[in-house]
Amino acid sequence: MKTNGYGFWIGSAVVLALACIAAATIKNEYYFFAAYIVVQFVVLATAWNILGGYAGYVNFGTSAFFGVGAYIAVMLIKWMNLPLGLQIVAAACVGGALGFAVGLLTLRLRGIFFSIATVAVTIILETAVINWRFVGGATGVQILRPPVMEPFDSYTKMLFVCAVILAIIAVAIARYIETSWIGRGLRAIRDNEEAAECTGVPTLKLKLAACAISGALMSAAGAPLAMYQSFVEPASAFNLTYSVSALAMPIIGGTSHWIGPVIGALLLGTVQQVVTVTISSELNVLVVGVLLVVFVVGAPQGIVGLFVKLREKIKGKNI
Amino acid sequence: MDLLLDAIVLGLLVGCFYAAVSVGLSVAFGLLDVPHIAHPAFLVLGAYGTYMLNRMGWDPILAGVALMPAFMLLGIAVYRFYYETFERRGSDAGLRGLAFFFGVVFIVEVGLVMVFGVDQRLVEAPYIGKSLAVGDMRLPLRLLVAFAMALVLTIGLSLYLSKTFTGRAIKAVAQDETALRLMGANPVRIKQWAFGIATAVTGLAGALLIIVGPVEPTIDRVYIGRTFCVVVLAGLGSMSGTLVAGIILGISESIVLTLLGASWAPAVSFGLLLVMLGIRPQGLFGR
Amino acid sequence: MKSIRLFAAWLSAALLMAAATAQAQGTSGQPIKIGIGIAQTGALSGGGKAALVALQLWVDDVNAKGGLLNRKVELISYDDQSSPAVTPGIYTKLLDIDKVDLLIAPYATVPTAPLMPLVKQRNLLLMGNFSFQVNHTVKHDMWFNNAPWNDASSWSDGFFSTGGRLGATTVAFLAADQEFAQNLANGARELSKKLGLKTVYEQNYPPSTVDFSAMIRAIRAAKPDLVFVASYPNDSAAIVRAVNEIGVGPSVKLFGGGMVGLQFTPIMESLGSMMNGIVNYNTYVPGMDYPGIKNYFERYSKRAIAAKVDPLGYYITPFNYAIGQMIEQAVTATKSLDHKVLAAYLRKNEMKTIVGPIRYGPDGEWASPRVITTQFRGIGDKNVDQFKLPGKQVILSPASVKTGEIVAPFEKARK
Amino acid sequence: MTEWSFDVQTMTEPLLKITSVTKRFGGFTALDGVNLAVAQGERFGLIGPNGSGKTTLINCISGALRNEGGSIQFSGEEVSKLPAYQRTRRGIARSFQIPRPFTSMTVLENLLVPLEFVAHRNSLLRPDTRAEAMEILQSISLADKAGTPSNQLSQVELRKMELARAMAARPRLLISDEAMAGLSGNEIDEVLGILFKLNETGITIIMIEHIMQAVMRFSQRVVCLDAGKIICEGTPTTIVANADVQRAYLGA
Repeated sequence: MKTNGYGFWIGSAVVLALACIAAATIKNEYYFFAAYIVVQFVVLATAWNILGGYAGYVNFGTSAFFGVGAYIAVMLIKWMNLPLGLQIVAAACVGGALGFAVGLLTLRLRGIFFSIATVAVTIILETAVINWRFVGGATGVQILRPPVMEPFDSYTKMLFVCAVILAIIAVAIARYIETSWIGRGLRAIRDNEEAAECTGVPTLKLKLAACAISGALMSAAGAPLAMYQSFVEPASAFNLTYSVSALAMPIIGGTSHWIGPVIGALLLGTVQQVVTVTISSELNVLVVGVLLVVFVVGAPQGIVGLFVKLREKIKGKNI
Repeated sequence: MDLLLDAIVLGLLVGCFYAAVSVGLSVAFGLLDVPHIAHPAFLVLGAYGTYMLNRMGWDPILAGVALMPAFMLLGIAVYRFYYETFERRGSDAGLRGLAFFFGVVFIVEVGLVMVFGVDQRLVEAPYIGKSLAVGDMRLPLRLLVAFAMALVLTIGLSLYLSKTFTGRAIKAVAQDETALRLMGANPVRIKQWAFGIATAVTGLAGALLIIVGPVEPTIDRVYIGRTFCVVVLAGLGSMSGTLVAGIILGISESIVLTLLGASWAPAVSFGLLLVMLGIRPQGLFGR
Repeated sequence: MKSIRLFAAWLSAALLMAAATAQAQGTSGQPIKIGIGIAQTGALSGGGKAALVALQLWVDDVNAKGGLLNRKVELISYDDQSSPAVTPGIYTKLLDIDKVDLLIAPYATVPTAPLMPLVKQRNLLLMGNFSFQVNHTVKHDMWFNNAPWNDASSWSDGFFSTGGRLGATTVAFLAADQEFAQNLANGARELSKKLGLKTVYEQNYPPSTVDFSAMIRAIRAAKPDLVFVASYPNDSAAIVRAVNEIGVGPSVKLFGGGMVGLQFTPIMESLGSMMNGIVNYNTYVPGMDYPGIKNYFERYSKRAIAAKVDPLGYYITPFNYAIGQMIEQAVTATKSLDHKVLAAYLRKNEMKTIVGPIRYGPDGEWASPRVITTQFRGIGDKNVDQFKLPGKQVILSPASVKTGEIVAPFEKARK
Repeated sequence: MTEWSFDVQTMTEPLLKITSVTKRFGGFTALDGVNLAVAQGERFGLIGPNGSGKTTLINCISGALRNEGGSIQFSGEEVSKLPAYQRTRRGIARSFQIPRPFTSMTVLENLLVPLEFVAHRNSLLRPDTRAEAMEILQSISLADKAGTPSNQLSQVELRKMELARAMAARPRLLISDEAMAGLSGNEIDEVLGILFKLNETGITIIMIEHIMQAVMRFSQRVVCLDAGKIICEGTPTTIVANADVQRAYLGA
């Protein structure tokens, strides 16, 4: 049953191995640049879903956490040139603390207030970074990449493998939460918070934990941006696009199962990458909007829900 | 001291403008509980409608008023659709409703870019570009017009909600839907009407948006935070609260700008919102 | 069963990433491909769209003449969405999949910056496109930026030298808290320090500012001689209006400097007479005569109107066309597509373009900057065609293209 | 199993002791100095007209609302400052007037929530909570619906599931908030039967009910609340005869 995790871990190991093999054999860097973005969205969508999908608290501030991650990395590079791994860990810690703090302030309230509060946090943090000259302020900051570490032959490939590892960690965490008592508690909160509390679920604690974990993963996903772009600037690091995508991907994929955000991110992320190099017009902004509306209206359980329905249909015919 | 007084007066004017662009949301979100994140996009839609009529020689305010019936219909259609697809199905209306309206935001933005291009648009009117001299102070006429319209809108809406039968029904539907149903009224129809009114008001507020400053298709994003800030600060669904909250936001931005520096203004006003959520989540005038 | 399904899910995920590697493409005998990622959506799309029209115009011109090295020229462009996160992917696609022969950088600084490590690492020639000091940290020797400025002060030099001649002693700064405006303002602050001006007012305002009345009022109260404004298009229009309503007071000799947007036709048209007297930076205004430029604008206008972009396009588009011309000149002269050879040629020779002759300095920026400082004069309302006339924007500096003298103070110039 | 075995000491004193509890909403006083004691193992009825404060009172007991004045002691411990989930863990369970199922879950999963968060929250080894949930469902003959999504249940099934969910939290005090509203005669009997059975296992039950017959049949002792105050207390027969109660129910 659900507790059987072998398939998942074998799958994860295979994905990681494939990523490494790809990095070793494929010369063409484009695929890594493009795939990095897609995998980064897997992390963001999975992180968003922990609070948004399981507990039903909509975070509009993915970009705040993401941007904080990127700027923590910038700070550490400028300050003492810490390596990428430590940047990610530090970003995760700060993101987690931020999630905890925002949660503490607003998670006691109805869900929509939390959403509005995350919008406010995004604006406040962006303003703070704009006013912080050490990390470049409004003009942004350019970063020189350190030489690439063995055994990689290009920095992008290293970032890609790094993102894949991060994605596996994120999905593993989400999967653990989903299948354990924590996930059940979060779902109870989403379905009916008062009833959850009265059946012994420590709602505030669980929400805080989910918010902190989700924030930590989002910030971790933002940390490698500094190296990926080798240039960070507040308007793009705190861009609303990240918030919208992180929300759209799980909804399109399906919020009830951990695979939903992964499918959503791989699908929407890949579509975005493909559209970027095929249709060069407003239409690529429209893709997200239209897909969002179509799925929300036509397939509320996302792609995962469609699959489940399909399976039930087939089963029904067999009987 | 002069500058401070000036800051307060201008903050008051801009604050009323903030209230005017938020009243529609105050009805849609505050009273009807619809997570109408596309409200600012509708605002921009109104601004572009005004721009079009203005090019044909219409006065922007008149154009805004002329847009109201069309926006009313748009609002009714949007609410009907929202109700059929989300509210009626029950669970998770919040999350999916939000996602839906987010989709609408993108569709409106892209639609505007395709029709009007990405450039900024302005309108022309006798009261734009002139100012009223009061002592040493000069008050831009366009802000005074916006100020007056904001008062008319909020007070009108507030009177409508408290004095007319339908208005009271709208307020009742916000408080106790089942009770209203028992009384023989159809809450869906009332909500639909209310959302229509909210959208019509938003259309007119869109005219104010383009009177006060230039508009481009994605300017709605700036107003997502601001309008929700005003509505929450006010206390959901309170019209007079919306006016006061708008003024508080306007004046605090203006004072911060004068005393601390403009670059911190957004952080201060949204910090205000966070603090408010932390200590008095029902808002200033909340139930 | 479950594990197999999970495995299958993961596998398909992995395959998606690695898919499509099999695609390969031949090159020889093909058209010369020039790749660019340029904003068609997002904040920079106004400029980006117009720039693309100009570049396409150049491609068509070249092909009408028989192409380059007897090969047709093909422009491959993608939308960078005004985002630095998108450009690295686009340019590696251009290089590794589309196998383009030459690269032109995206419009503006932000999307260009992430490309610098890439082109440096791969030793590629990159023709810059209105960016600012992106080569500052990377120091790539095959970077040639086509923008009439080099360092930060080159933008505001004309403004402050004019101010100095008018005997200014105090200055007020008003700048948007965004990338380009802050770069402009930084240069201006340096120059003002050099001139020994006293800063009496300084304000960085956030991008979402709705109304500028309070700031203009504060400036008026500070009674500066010069008011340097570094603003973005939306703000520029709002600031000009607020100035018109409130006035900046009789003390102000010069107002303007770095207002982005007062070069764009739709904004100029809608502001009309409100702009009179403002002294602002620009890149090109009618009256600057270079071989071929008149003919260029005639043809550009037709296409721009069809494409719903800036119908006059003075600010950006001739420079984009000029990028094409430089490529044309270098390729024709060296008969080569080798990036090193082309770069060497570009570094050594004077380029002849519709925006005049260009020479490059060692850092890949224009050796001698030519940002012009102009004053709006005699502008009427609701008239696009007036901006085609010389003399509506009088060039105050640099001396080589000067067309008139400053009218000061500001209030007087407005009449 | 130790958790709900009876404490000998508390047998003598009341399980729930409410002393001058007050609750205001703005200017409206919903509860005005309510005193109440419920003994261990008692079947206790709470009645009163609409808006008399019944639901407010049990919200204060279960922790959904915080009382402003007075104290609520459960099994000798002051609980009025504790969050709701802590009270549930101490043995106060409730059903809701309008059923609140966890709609995304099946009936069985609904029961797993209290089992995991209350009964086995400290177990390191995972006991078979599903088997335990099935047992509870069987005991109220809802086992055949175990796999049904809870949003597809009928009204009576929902009521029963709410009770089952409350039982899964292994309560010592079960508050049943109008669990029989909208049910038919047979269904009422069925639910009453479940409550009687529960009471026999030693669980104290507070029943809030509009259906007078049911309360009177079930309760050993009844309290009538009106306008936030207790107006009368006694056995079912004395309550029915009480003039104040009649006035509260029938009068203006």
